[in-house]
Amino acid sequence: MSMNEEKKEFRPLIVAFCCNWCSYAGADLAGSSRLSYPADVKIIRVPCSGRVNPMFILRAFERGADGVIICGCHPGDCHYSTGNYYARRRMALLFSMLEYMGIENGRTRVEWCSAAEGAKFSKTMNEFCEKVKSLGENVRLGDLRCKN
Amino acid sequence: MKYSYYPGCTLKNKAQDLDKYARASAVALGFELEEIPEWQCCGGVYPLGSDEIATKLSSVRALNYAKEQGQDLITLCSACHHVLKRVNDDMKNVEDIKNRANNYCEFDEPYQGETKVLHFLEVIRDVIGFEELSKKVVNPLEGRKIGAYYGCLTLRPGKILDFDDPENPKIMEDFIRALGGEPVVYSMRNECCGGYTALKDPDFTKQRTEQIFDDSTGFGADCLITACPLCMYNLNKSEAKSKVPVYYFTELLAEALGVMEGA
Amino acid sequence: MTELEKNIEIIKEISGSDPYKCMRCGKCTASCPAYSEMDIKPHQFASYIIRGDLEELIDSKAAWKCLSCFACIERCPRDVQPGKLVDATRQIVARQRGGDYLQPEEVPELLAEDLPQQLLVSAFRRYRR
Amino acid sequence: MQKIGVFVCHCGTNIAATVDVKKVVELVRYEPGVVFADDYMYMCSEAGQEKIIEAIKEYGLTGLVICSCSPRMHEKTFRACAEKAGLNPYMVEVANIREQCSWIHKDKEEATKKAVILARAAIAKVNLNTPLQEGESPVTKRALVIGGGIAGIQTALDIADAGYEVDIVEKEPSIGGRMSQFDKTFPTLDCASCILTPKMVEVNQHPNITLYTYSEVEKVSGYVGNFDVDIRKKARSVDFGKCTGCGECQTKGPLGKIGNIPSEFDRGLKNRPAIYMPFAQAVPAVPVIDRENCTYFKTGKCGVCAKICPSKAVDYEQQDEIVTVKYGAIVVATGFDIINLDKYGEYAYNECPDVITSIELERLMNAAGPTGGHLERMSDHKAPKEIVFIQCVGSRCDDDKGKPYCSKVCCMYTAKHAMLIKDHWPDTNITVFYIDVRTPGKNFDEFYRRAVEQYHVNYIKGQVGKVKPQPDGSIIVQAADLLDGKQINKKCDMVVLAAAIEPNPGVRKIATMLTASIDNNNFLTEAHAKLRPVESPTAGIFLSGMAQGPKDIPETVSQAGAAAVKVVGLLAKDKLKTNPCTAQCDTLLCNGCSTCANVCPYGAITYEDVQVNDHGLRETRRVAQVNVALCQGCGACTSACPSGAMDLQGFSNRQITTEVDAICR
Repeated sequence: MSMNEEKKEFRPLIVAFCCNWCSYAGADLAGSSRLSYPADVKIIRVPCSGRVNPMFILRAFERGADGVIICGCHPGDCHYSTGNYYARRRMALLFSMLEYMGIENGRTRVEWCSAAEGAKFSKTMNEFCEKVKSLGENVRLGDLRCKN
Repeated sequence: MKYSYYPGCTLKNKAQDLDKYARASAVALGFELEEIPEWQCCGGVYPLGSDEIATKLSSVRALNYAKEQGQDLITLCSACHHVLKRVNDDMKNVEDIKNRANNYCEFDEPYQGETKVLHFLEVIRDVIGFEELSKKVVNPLEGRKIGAYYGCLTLRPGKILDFDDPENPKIMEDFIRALGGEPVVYSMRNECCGGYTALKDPDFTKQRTEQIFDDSTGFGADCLITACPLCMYNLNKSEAKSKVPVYYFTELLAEALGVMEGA
Repeated sequence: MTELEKNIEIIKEISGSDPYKCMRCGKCTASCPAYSEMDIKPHQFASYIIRGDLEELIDSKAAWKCLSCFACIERCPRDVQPGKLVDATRQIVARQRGGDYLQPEEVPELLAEDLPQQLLVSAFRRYRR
Repeated sequence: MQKIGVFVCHCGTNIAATVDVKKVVELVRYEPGVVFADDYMYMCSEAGQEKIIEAIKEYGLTGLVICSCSPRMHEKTFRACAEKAGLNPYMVEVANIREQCSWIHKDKEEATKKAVILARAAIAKVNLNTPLQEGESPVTKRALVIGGGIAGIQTALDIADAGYEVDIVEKEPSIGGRMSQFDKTFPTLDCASCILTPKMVEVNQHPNITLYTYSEVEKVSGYVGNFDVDIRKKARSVDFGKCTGCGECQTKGPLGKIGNIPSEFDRGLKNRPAIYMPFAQAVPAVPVIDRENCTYFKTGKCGVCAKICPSKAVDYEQQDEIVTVKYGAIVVATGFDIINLDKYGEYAYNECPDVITSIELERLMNAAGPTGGHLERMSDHKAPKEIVFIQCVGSRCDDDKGKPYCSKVCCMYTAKHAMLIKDHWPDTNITVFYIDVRTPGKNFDEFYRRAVEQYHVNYIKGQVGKVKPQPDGSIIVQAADLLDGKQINKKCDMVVLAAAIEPNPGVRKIATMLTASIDNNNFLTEAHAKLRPVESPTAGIFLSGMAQGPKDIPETVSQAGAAAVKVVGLLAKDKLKTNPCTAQCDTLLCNGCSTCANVCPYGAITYEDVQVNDHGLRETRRVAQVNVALCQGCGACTSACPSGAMDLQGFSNRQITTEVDAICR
């Protein structure tokens, strides 16, 4: 692919936080079932969706991420009983603040995905990539010093 | 309670009985049917092709009209009921059809399946209630063993029409019971009568209707009721030995409510 | 994607139904009230399409004998909804070939006195473009 | 600065076919901290591990990054390998370039690029890793088995025989489960109760087994080796110590033997009184009063059973009792039921009494069943002469009515039923409508062929469209013979439906209590589909029987044994190593606000007054303390902490932030 062509298509940078017990396992299942999703998604393993500190998400946007998705166990199925509930509430607040700051709601998402839902994981990632792609490059919270 | 009313082509012609007894009964039951002005024919069958738009527009216009009146939309004919409910479902849930139909129709605001489509029987079951209906019966149909003939269009596909359990319905049986009659349950009640093939394969529809009569009378039915003018036609044309009279459900309703004369 | 798969995509689009989901259980064919009239049975529609024998399907009379009673659609355990495949075949014939099954000229002699309008409208919808 | 070695695995062609491993090695070599990078065909193999150990020694590596399959697969392997070479096992990070890269991407350039980024993130993290020490926790040497069917019974017996104490909690009044309802078992036609009853008795008499019947698990807390479980013992209204199991109360009550409540055990084909034992061989042989249906409990009048009881065992005043017991391991053996057939009106199950399910047929053919083993129609008590079996009712469905999976046992039990009927009543005709006949298993296909060849059972390929009860009491089954191209209207006098199997509906609640994962069909998920099939991903929870997936009795028994071995393996240890990735409080930052303690699901956080030296300022402060024995490392406290004092070892704020940075670079 030449440089020119590369510029034509916008490829978003997406950070996915996946809990170790459900969604990371779901991602593994998507992999072993060969259910593809764009390479734009990069997964960070955390023990629980409740471990995802809002700081991490702000940091990702600051460093140029175009979308951030947090995946956890289904409500009621959290390996640690309640972590996903905290994540859900925390993220609802954070996302509305981010929207206020100009980061569209489409760039952030919380999704539940069990260890058995490889297909759902792949589908979610495909949809989320499409969405973020349609919103274009995220420029609103970029730290200008970190960009060329 | 006022409802928008979509009679459909057949009720204006060959199935006037279905229509007139419904209107008289509605008055007796305390609700009003306001016929939609300048309604257009629904087309009789729902176009299954997912890229069919034009053929769905007449239904969309009727649905939108009811929305503008802020009324639920009532139909009687099972074909209209089928088509209107399915087009309404498309307008609610199928993005492509919704967009294209709205682009074409240019309503003041886009129609998105807001109207609730009800079969006359659903109004009786869900709004009035069978218990209430039975209280209003003046000539109970005592001693009558009545088989409900559902046909296909009122019930299927069950997920979208949401009329009753498509394989084991009971709305018409409950209706018969409320009128004082005895419902006869038989397995052919939700099997097809042959439908429009009566035009080119009349022999085939005769086979079908014979099976329907054999089965229903075998269980003791002395008459059948239907909500469909086409079923009515095919059943009436039958040469079955077991043939019994067939009525529109509204006719028995008017009879039981004692409003036959005024209709 | 092969040429055949492309054609199948078109049918999938018209019908909104996926023939690959069929497991050949035959519940549609068991349910079909027009069984005796159909030269290609409902459950075979999926396999004809997958094999690419579209010509045979289009030339069959089965598509015109389907009653659109939706029994197969209601009962299909795989959500293939064979009735939709049958209708898609009918659409292809009506659209591409103009092979209408009913000509207006035929109508007067088929008319019966008490024939309901619903019948004529339905027949025109089903039999023609 | 760390000295990091990066090892990129080919995984045969699994990774190497889509990721240019050599390029990955080349590109990560100059990442900060990396002093060595190499690739190898199979990193997890002995030779691969040897390579790692050599490199650790030769280059004095202090951290490792393995670019390979999912850490859920081989993190343990590589940590052990590091330990062998004297490196702290928690100095290892795995970059998942197989499941999350090579297997899902097709474009080699793109996949290679992503693999490099994932490797960089792992390298950045390892730079901040610190050696962690595993702690120890004691093991309670007692196991809990939830469910007293054949799966639970076998698991409990195997654990008990190994010398450990085990409790069974069963929600019904008796153990025995589904198998106790069966007549015979395939493919050898053994009588089910003849092989099950002795096991039930053994359970009852085993010194190491305690039975909690008519009981339910109410609450579970704790973790592997140290679970605390609340068990609700529902009021039986019959005193265990006094009851002799004579059965007088059931037979001489107000309704005599008949009763007026549909018997659950006989699937509603027979009634039972409100005081009842589900079946004659019930264990324990102590009846219960079904309070919802008991006249005394409904109206305050009656009391006949109390008067009849010769040993004065009936006790209307009994209350539910909750006991709390400590366990080291828990086995879920909650079994199955068949699906509700309300959505399958076309088979006329609700309308016609002569359309029955296979479990009902089991009862009808059982000598102890409602008809004393005489096969008869429920409508007119005549013997059926023409019987139709319908397979896959609700199995293999992709609609919203049924289940997407094959229920696995129906093909075989239908062949069994057909043969048993032909054995007893040779003048019966039997037709089976099937979609596929699936008989993988030892002597299984032979068994099915015997039904066809010796017993002349008529197998027809084609799912039934509709079951039509007829005016004359017969039934017409409308189907198609797909192989012969014929529509068939088969007249018969009984229809048997092979209804799909589903996990016991109560299992979801139990899984939630245990935080054990469960799939879309409510089957419990295994820790690994192939290599850890009897373990839940949640440590200390094990799976046995149908709760994990459809299976027949021999498979259930083998799985029960396997689960028992895993439990025994756990209970045999005196101490368990605990996860060192626990929370830690920075006392200088903590302001003692209690937010963390409120979100901690394990009660692992307490507050203490400690002396701190904050840049020369000496004072006493109330700060959080983490009990590492209780902390499970979820990190809820870290995100809740308003002052940033809480951090999680192994997944620290800095580590995750640096991963974010590496990915976004």
